[in-house]
Amino acid sequence: MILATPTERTANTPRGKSPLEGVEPFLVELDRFQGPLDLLLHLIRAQDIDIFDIPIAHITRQFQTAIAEGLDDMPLERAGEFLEMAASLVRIKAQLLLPRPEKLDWEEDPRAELVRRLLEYEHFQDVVHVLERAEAQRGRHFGKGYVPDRPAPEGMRPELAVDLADFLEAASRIPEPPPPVRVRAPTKSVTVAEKVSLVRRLFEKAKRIAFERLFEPWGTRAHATAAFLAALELARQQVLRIEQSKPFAPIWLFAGGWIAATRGSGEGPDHGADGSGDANRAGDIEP
Amino acid sequence: MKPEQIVEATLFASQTPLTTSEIARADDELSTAAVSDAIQALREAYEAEERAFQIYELGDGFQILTRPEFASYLERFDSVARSPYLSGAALETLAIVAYRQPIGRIEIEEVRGVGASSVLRTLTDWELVEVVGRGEGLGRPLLYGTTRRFLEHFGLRDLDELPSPEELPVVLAGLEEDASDAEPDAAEAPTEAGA
Amino acid sequence: MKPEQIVEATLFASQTPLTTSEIARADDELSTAAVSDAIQALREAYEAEERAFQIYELGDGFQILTRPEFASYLERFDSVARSPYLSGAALETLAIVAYRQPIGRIEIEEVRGVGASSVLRTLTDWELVEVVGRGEGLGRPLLYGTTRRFLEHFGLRDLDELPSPEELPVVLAGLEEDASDAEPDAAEAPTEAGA
Repeated sequence: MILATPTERTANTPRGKSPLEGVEPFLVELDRFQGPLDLLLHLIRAQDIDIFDIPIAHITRQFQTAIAEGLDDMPLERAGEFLEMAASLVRIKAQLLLPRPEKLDWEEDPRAELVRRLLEYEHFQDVVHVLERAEAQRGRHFGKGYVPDRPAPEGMRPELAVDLADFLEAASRIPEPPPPVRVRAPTKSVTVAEKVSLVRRLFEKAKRIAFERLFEPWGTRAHATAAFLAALELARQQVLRIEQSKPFAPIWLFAGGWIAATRGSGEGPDHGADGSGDANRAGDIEP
Repeated sequence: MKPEQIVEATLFASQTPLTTSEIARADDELSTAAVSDAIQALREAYEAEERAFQIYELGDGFQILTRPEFASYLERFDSVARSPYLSGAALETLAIVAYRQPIGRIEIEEVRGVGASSVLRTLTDWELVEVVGRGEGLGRPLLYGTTRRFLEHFGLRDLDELPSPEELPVVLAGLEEDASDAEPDAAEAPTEAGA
Repeated sequence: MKPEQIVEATLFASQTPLTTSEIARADDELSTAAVSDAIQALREAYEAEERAFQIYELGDGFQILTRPEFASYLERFDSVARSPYLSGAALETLAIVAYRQPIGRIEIEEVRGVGASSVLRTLTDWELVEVVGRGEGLGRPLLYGTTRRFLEHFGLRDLDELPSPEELPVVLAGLEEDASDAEPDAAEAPTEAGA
């Protein structure tokens, strides 16, 4: 709430004596304002100040007084926003004190940028009024309150109206990954069982898995060890077979054990009896 | 069944706006043109019969809503859901996004003079704004735009219904007059279908 | 306002069935007897005008519902018409998961700069992403990956079929060309059929 006395309303009077001297300072509830621009605009409009000729020294003082009370209770970020504005007001004030030509181009006026921002902000306040009004009018209309649930017929699920082009378009908006900054928490134990279940889940989606995928995202030795033990255990159980074409080449895990593979049939997906697996890359999961 | 009846049943059973092509899927024989005709016929019938509701156009869809003059009666009921009102910060941000889209967070913050990340997150979660692309420059900032839900929330058919910056003073002057009249303007927002 | 209109608006907008005395609270001048009369009058009007809805008595309350004979249209409508679409936020999140899986919520939020929990819930509901494990660190965050259904929906055999980030622009340009090619074809189709 701003308490404006008649004296304050004459803020735009000729210089010499500050209109605020000996007068109660402005009492402003900062919570009411969206931010520093809102407050500043309020101070200017409430006193009928010509926005193209803002008495900066005067307004700066009022602004500082207005925020002084509330700063302590404000979250840090919000306080920073008000302080930043206070600082730029002081900077403008200082610039105005520098010697300058009698007739100043508007462009060169230190206040120009602030005025531009204030006018722009005020423009959007007008838009806010339009939106508020539209929202209030829309709020006077009520939709159907109750609509019975009609579960979709069994087995029929509505199709998502999204195609591959939409997806790829979205993918192209994703920024490149930042350079990896690996800050790892102190190693936390990981169990072989967790890696076993990870392998089983991945096999639901792919016929082969790049081994490093089982531990690389976590980047710790414990995960690599657990993944290795899990792979060995699952190979023993004939759930998968491990292949590496030559030393240091990527290690691949294929769904289905050797028995399934050599039989060319069985529980697991069929990869062909040749066992190379590279012939059929369908369903791979690579790093 | 007459097309009007099928369209009416479909609109009646939905709590969100439906496009003509969505409605047309209720029956194989229903074309979108037939749906449009049916909506027009229903609108005239509701008008003639003085129904308490009407078909309104929101975004690119249609929805049956009560007429605004019944709001005061309905507000007395707990069992009638009120549409939520947005905060000042949300409205300010939406105003900027609506007029400057596509726009990045930094530009929004420059206009508002305050941070916008948390309000953008809220607006995105409510599907009032969405990411529509990425800008040039450092970090390829996300660019935001308004959604279909935005139009629905404000009872708009499309963004063109918002006044242009030049029209704004005229519209605002009109709003003040309306407010002093205190007489609810029946036919304004949302747009009556076919109007 | 006529009593029938007030009763109609109230029944339409209420989320629960209302008794005559509850409806009467809408207006100080409305008696329960007047409400009963209005309900009767509305029923007859809906019958005469062949509206697709009617007022039904449920327990001791009243509610407007679509007539049962339209159930088959509505069922059909539900199964095909709700063509739900994913928001830009959801698609982006899906893309991040697809290309960087397994990935935690925090990492997704770091890439997008906005919260991802509600979007991840949507994607999980659609069975496009699922939890595939737990990461290291505080609270052992859930890690997400894409599902088999994700591959099916986008007609992919496996994740390798996704273009690499470098190939993306080329692939997208190709898709756009396809789309513009498709239009003249569609326009020609009727002529062919007539020939």
